[in-house]
Amino acid sequence: MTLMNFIYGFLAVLGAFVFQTSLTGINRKVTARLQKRRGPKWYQQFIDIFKAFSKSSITHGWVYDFGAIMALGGIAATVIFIPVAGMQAFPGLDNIFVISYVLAVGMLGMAMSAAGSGNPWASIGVSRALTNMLAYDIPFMVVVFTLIYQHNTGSVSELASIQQGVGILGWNFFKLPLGGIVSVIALFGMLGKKPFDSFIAPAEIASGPMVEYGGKQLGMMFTLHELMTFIEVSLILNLFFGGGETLLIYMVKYAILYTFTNIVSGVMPRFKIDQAVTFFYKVPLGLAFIQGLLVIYLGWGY
Amino acid sequence: MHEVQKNDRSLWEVVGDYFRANSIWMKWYCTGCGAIEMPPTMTSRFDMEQLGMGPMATPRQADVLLITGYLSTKTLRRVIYSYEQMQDPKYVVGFGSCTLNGGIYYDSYATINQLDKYLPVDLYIAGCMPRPEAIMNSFGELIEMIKKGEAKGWKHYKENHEWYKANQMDSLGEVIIHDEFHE
Amino acid sequence: MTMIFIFLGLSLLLSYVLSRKQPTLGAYFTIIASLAGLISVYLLRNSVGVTESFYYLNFQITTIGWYFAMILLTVYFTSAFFNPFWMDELIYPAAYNSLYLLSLVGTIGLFFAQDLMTLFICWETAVWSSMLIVQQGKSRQAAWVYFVISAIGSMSTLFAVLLTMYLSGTSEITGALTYFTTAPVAGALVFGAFILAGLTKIGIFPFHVWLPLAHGSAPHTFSPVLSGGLVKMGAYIAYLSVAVFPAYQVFGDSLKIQGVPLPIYGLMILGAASIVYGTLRAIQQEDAKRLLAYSSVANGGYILIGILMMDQMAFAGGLMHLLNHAVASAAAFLAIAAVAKRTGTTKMSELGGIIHRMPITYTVYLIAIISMAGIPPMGGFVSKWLIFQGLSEKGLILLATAAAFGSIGSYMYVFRPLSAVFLGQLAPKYEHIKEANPVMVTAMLILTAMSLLLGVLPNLVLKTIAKIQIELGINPIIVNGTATLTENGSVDMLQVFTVFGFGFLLILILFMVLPKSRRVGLMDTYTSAEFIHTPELLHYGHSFYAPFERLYEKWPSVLPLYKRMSMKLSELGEWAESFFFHPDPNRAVLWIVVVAIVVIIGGAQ
Amino acid sequence: MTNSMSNWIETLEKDLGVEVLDSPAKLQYFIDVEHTNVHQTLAYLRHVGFTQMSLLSCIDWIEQGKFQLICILMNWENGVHMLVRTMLDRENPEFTTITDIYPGAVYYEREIHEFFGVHFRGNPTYQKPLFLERWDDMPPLRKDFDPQAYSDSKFPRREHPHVFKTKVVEVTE
Amino acid sequence: MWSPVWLIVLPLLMAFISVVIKKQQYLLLNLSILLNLAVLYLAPQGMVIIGGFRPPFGISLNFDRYAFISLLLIQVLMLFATFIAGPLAKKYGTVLLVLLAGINGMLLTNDLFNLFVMIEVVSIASFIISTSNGKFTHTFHYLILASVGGVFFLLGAVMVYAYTGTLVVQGLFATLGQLPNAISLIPMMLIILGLAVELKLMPVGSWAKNIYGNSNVLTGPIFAAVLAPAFGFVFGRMMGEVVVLNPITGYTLLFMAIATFVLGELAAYRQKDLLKTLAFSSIAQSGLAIILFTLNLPFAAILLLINNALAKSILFWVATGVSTAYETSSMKGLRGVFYNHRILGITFSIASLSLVGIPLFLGFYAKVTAVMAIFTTGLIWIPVVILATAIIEGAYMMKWLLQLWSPAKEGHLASTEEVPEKREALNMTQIVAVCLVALILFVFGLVPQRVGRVLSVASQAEISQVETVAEGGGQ
Repeated sequence: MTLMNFIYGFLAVLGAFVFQTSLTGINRKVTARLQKRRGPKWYQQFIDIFKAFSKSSITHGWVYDFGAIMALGGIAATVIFIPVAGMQAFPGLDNIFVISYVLAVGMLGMAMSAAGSGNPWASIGVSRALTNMLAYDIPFMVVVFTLIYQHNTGSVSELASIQQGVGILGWNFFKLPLGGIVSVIALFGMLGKKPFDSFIAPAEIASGPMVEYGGKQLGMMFTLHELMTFIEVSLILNLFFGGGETLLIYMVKYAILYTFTNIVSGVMPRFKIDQAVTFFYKVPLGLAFIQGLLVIYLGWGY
Repeated sequence: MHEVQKNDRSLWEVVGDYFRANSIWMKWYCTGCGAIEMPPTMTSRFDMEQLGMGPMATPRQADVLLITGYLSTKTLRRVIYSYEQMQDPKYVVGFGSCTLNGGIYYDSYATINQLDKYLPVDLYIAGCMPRPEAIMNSFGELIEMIKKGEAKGWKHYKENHEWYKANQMDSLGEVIIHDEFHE
Repeated sequence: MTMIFIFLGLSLLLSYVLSRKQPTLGAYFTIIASLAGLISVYLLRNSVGVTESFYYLNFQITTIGWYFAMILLTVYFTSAFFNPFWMDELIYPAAYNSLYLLSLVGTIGLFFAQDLMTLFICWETAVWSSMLIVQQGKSRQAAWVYFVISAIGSMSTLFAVLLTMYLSGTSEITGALTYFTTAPVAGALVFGAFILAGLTKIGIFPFHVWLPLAHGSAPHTFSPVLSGGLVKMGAYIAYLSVAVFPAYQVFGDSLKIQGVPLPIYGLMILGAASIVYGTLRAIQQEDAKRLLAYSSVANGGYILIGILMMDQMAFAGGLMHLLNHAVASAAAFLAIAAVAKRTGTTKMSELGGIIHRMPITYTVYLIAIISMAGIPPMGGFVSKWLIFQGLSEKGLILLATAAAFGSIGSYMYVFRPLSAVFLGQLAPKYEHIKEANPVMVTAMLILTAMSLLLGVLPNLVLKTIAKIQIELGINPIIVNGTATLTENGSVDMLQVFTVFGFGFLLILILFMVLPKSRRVGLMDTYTSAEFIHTPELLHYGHSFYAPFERLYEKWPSVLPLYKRMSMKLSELGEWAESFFFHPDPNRAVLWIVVVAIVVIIGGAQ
Repeated sequence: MTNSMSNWIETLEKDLGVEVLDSPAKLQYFIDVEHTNVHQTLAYLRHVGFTQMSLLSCIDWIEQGKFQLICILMNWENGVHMLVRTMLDRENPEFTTITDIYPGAVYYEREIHEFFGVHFRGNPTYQKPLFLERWDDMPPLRKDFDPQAYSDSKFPRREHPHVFKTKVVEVTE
Repeated sequence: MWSPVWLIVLPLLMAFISVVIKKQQYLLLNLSILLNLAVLYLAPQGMVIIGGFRPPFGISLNFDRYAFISLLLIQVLMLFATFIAGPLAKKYGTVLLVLLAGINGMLLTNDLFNLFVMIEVVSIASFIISTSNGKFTHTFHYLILASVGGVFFLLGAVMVYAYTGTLVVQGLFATLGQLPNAISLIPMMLIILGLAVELKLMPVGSWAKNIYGNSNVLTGPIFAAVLAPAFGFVFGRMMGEVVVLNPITGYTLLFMAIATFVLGELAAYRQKDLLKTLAFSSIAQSGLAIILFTLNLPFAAILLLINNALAKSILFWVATGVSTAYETSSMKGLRGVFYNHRILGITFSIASLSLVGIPLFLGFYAKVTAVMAIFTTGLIWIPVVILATAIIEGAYMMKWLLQLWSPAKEGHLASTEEVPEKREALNMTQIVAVCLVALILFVFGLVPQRVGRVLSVASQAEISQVETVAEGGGQ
C-alpha cells in the first residue's frame, strides 16, 4: 500500500465517473430516439449533476449528511476494488464477496440517510429497494457460487482473465448460458432499470429514497448512481463477458452491455415490488439452480 | 419594494447559472386545466428534454415551479408551502390568464387574481390555455433569463419576504393551516 | 480454575445478600464479579490441558473451551452494566442477581467440562437458572416454552451421555466420544441425541420457537445474554458432536453429497432452513426484541452450518461468527434496552427519531447491525465471508443460497429497527428523553469497539481458531499479517478498511468544499404539499415491508404446531384420566378382571 | 313503469300520506314533506329499504325566503332514488339533525352549514368548518352573497392596462 | 432388650394407652416415633423369631439393611408429618399410631400372612385418616378397592401356601421357581394385583386422584410420603424375595407400570389444580418405581422412592398449607402466592426441581442411576420413554413453579400490587420443619455418592453388579 495506490484509486473513481456519466448522457439520447424524440445533449448528465452541486441544500440532522457521505464514500471505495481490464488500484482485494458487501455499505448509508430525513416516502422507497435487492441478489449469488466452484477462485480479475484468449465462446455467458441470462436479468434489478424500478417510482412514492434530497446531497446521489452503475455493469462484464484485454475493448463491451440494458428497459413496463420478487424467485432462480446443478454434478461449462 | 441589483454575479454564480439554465427540473403543480398541456410538451412532439428540462417528483429536487392554471386559496397555501421547500435558486412560471388576472374566475370568492402578489413570478405565459408551442418558446425565454442572471425572483422573495408574507396573510389569513384535518 | 468457580459461587451468595439490602448494590456487584471472571479466565489462556477436579465435577482447560468462555464472559460482563438500572422493575431483584451469576457459572462450567456428567450438570444449571430469570420478564409462557424446549434437548443429552458412558465405560468426553469410531450404529443414535440438544439450544428451525418468546419477553438486561451468550452453549454441543465426536467417521459409509455425509448434510439443511425461516420471520416482526431474536435464529443457522462443515474455511467462519454474533447481538439488544429504558417500549411503530436524543445508542446499534448483516468493515463480514468461501468451494449450492438469502435478508430486518426506532420522525412524547446513562453507554461502547476491532483485525481471533483447528487435525485457516488466506481467495481487512476510509475521506472533502446546508426541522419535509402537524402520523414504522410480507403471511407458523402438540398431550391426559383414573371402583374392578384374564390366558399357553 | 313498481309507489304514498312525484330521470321520485315530518319520513323510508343516503344538499330560494333541503336516498333492492325535499324558513334556518337516521349525514350537515348557514340541532359538530379554510364572511352560496365584492376585498387585482416587461414572443413551430 | 419387635409393639402399646389418655395422644405418638428411632439405631440386625415357633407358625421379622433404610425413612417422615400436621395429628393420634405399627410390621415381617394382616391394619388406618377432609365418597371408593386388593393378596398367599407349604418370605422365590409356570402364575398375579391397589398401579390406582387431590396438611403427606414409599418398599421386598416372573407376567407388569408412569404424567400435565397435579405425579412416580423393581433394579428404585418421598412430602406440605390458607388450589387462585411466602417457595422449588431430576439435587442422581441401571438390562427403549416422559413432568412442574412465583399477568411485567395478600399458610415451627426436610434433600443432592453407598448395602446381594455401574454414573 503506497501513495501510488491511492492516486490510482482516485483516478479510477474519477475515470469511472466521467466514463459512466457520459455513457448515461448518450443513453438518454438513445432512449429519446427510441421514443422518437431528439433527446438532450450527450453531456446533459454532467450538467445535471453539476447543477445539483451548485444549488443550495438543506439537512435534516447529522445522520442525513453522514449517511450520504457514507453512501458515496462506500461506493467510491468499491469502485477502487473493481478490476478494469486487468488493472487494479489495490491488487488482491477484488474478491467478489468483498465487492458485493462493500457495495452494501453504500446502500446502507443511502438507506440510512434517506430514512434520516424523516419522510415516509423515503422509508417506503428504502423498503422497496431492500426487497428488490433480496429478489435479484439471490439468483445472482447462486450463479456466483457456481462460478467460484467451477473456477476455484473468488477473485473477479482472475475470473475475467480465465475467459480471455479463447475468443468469444470462452465467455462464461456462452459457457454457462443459463447463468449468463440470469445475471443479465439480475443486472436490470441491480441498476434499478425497468421493470424493476418500483423503488424510485416518481409518481407513486415521489422518487422514494431520493424524496428529500436537493442541492449537493442530490448531486451526491446522482454521482452515487453513476458509480454504482459502473460497479454493477463491470461486475457482470468481468464475470460473464470476459472483462477486457485492453481498456478500449473493455469500454466498448461496457458501452454495448449498458446500452443494451437501457434499450430493453426503455420498452418495459414496471413490476410491483411483490411481482418482482415472485418473478425473480420463479424464473431466474430456477434457471440459476439448473445451471448450478449442471455445473456441479454434470461438469458442464469447463 | 426592494429591487434586486442586476449583474452582480460572481464568477461562480455565472458558471452555476450556465448549468442551471441548461438543466431545468420542474415541479409541476397541476392546479388547473393547464396541466393537460404539459404531456404533449414533454413527449415526442415537442420533446422538452432537448432543452435539458424534465419533470421531477418533489420540490426539493426541482428548479422551477409551474403553476398551470387557476389557484384557489386552498391550493395557493399548498403552492406557497411547496415553493418554500424548494432549493435556491428557484423559479416560478405562471401559466395562463388565471394566474395573471384571475381569468374567468375573476369574481370567484375562492380564487386569487394575481399570483405575483404572493410568489415571485419570473415568467408568465399568457393564454387560456397556452399551447405547447407557447410553452416551449417561453421555456427558451426562461433559459435565456437564467443565463443572463435575470431570473432572480427567488432573491426578490427573500429580500421582500415581509411584503409577500403580508400579501399572503391578507388574502389567506394563514398559510400553514391548523385544523382538525391536519392535526 | 476451581478458584474461579468458588469465587463465582461465593460472589453469587454475596450478591444475593447485597441485593436483599439494596438491589442496585448487588447489581453493581454482578459487574465486578463477571469482570473478575473475565480476567481470570483470560489468564488461563496459556494453561491449556490443565485438568482440575472440584468435588465430583471435573474440568479441563481447552482452547475451544477458553474461546467459548471468553465470549460468554464478555457478554455477561457487558450486559451486567445494565443490571443496576432494571432492579426496580423486577419483582425478585436479589434472585435475579444471584441467578445471573449462577447461569454464568453453569455456562463456563459447560465449556470447561472434562467429563460428560459435568457437562450435563452445568448445562442444566444454566438452563434452569436462566429460565427463572426469563420468567421475571413479561411472559411466564415464554419461560415455560424455553424450559420445555430446553428440556427436550436436556433429556436427549442425558440419554446420549448415559448411553455413551454405559457403552464406552468412561465419562471423559474425548475418550468416551471417540469410542464410537468403532460402533457406528450406536454412534448414530448418540450423535442424533447429542445434536438434538445443540439444535434446541441454538434455536435451529423446528426448535426455534422459544427464542423469540424468551428473548422477546425476558427482562431487557437478560435478552443480550440469552441471544449473545446462552445460545452459544448449543453451538458448543454442536461442536462436541461433530468435532470431538467422530461424526464424519461414524457416517463414513453413508451417502455423501459433495463430500458431506447425508445425515450431516440433513442437519446443514436444517441450519439453512433456520436461516431462511428466521430471516423471513424477522422481517415480519413489529417488536424490536422479537426481531433480533429471530435474527439470532438465522445467525444460529450460519453457526451450525459452519461448525458442521469441519473444514478449513467454513469451520473457522462458524467459530468466528459465534464471537461476532455474540458481540453484535448483545450490542443490538443492549441498544434496544437502552431505548426501552428511556421510552418504555420496544414496539417499533411506537418509537421513531430517537437518534436526535440518543446519538451514541444509535451509533452502537448501527455498528452492531453492520456486523450482524455481514457488511465490512465489521466483524460479521469476515465470518460470513469464510462461510461463503467454504460453501462455494465444496459446491454446496443449496446451503450457499440459503446463506446468501439470510445475508441479503438481514439487510432488510436489521434496517427496520434502525429506520423505525432511531430514524424517522420524533414523537413529541419523546421530545425530552436523554441519552442513556454513562454506565450503560460504557458497556455498549466496549462491544462496539470489539465489533470494529474484529472487523479490521480479524486475525487476532483467527489465530486462536487456527490453534483449535490444529488440535482437531484439520487444515488450519492461514493468516498472514493482516491478510486472511483461503484456497479460493484472500482478503486483507485492514486494507479494505483503509480503502473504505480513503473513499469516505474523499467524499467528506467534497462534502466540506460544497456550500453548507441549512438545517431544517424533521417536519419540514415533502408531504405532497399537505400540511401535517403530527409527527407520529408521518412516521413510517408499521408493516415496514408490507408488500414482501404479504407474499408469505399465510405460511404456517411453527408455534401453533407445538401448541397443538401440547393440546394433544393434554387431551391424551384427559382421556387417560377419564378412562383409567376414573374414581368409580367398578371400572377398576373391571380392569382387574381384564388384566387377570389376559395374564391367565397368556400364561397358560 | 312496471305494474309492481307502481303498486309499490302507491303503497308508499298511502303509508306516508304524501304524493310521490315523478321526475324526468328514470327510477327517480320526489317527495315534498313538511320539515317537521322529515324525520319520520326518512325513518320509514330507511325501514322500507332506502338504506343509502347519497347526498344531503340545499337550495337557496331567495324570492320565496326559503331554503330547500334535499336528501337523496337510494334503495339498493330496486335501484330507486328518492329525493326527499323540505322547505325551511330562510330567516331562521334551523333543522334537526338526521344523523340519528343516517349517520353519514354528519359531514353533509357541516357542509350545508358552511355554505348556507343552516343550523342543525342535535349535531354537535355541525358548526366546524369543513372545506373553506379560515372563512370569514357570510356563507358563500347564499344568493345574497356578493362574490365580486368579496374577491375585490380579499384578492388584489392587477391594474390594467399593464405593460408586460418582456417582449412579445412570435410563436413559431 | 433392643429388638426390632419394639417397632411394632411400641406404637401399638401407645395406641392402647392413647385410647385411655386421649389428651396426650400427640405426645405419645411423637414419643413412640422417637423411641422407634432409638430402637432402629440400637437394635442388632438379623432375623427375629417371636414366640419360639418355627416359621410359618411363629411371627418372624427380617430386620436387614433394606428394612432398616425403609424404616428409618418412614419414621423420620412420620415424625415430620405428625409434627407439621399439628392439630390434625392430635385428633388422629391413635389412628396414626396404629398406622405406624402397621407400616413397621409390614416392612419387618417375614411372613406372607402376617404381611396381609399388616396391610389390612394399614389400610384401615389410612381409611380413617383419609376421612379427615370430610370427603367420605372418596374414602368409600378407596375402601372398596383396597378391600378387593386385600382379598386378592390373601388369596395369593393362600395359594402360595397350598403349593409350597411355607409362607416365609425370605427365599420364597426359590421354592416358587421350581413350580410349573402355569401354577405359579396365578398366585403371583394375585399378589401383585393385591399390592397394585396401594401402589396406585394403573387400572386400580384411580382412588389416588381424589384422595390425594382433596388432601389436607395431614393426609397428603401421610399418603404421598409415608404410605407410598412404605408400599413401594413392600413391593420391592416381594419382587426380591417372592415373586417369580415369567415373560407374560413380567411384560404385563412392565407394561402396566410404564402405562401408569406415562399416562399419570400426561394426566398431571393437564391439571389446573395443584393438589390434583401432585396426585397424578405420585401415581406416575410409583409407576416408575414399579418399573425399576420389575426389572430387578432395587438400588435405583430405593433411591427413587427416597427422593420421591422427601420431595413429595415437601410439595404436599407446602401445597396443602397454601391451598388451605387461600381456600383454593387452582392455578389462577394461587398465582404469585410465593411472593409472600419466600421460604415455602424456595423449599417447594427445591422439592420440585429434585422431583423432576434437575442436577444438583437428589432426583438427578436417582434418575441417572435408574437409566444407567436399565441400560444393563438391554432394554434401551425404556430409558427413552422415561426421559421423554420426564420432559412432560418437567413441563408441568415448571408451569406450576412459574405461576406460583410470579404474580404478573401474561404479557406484563410483575408488580407488587398484584401479589395476593399475605395469609398464614404454615406457622413458624412448621416452616422450620419443612426447611429441615428440604435441607435433607438438598444435602443428599450435594453428596449423592455417599447416599448411594449407604443405600447400595441395603439392596440385595444379586444387585451388586448394578450398583457399580450406578456408582460410575454418579461421577
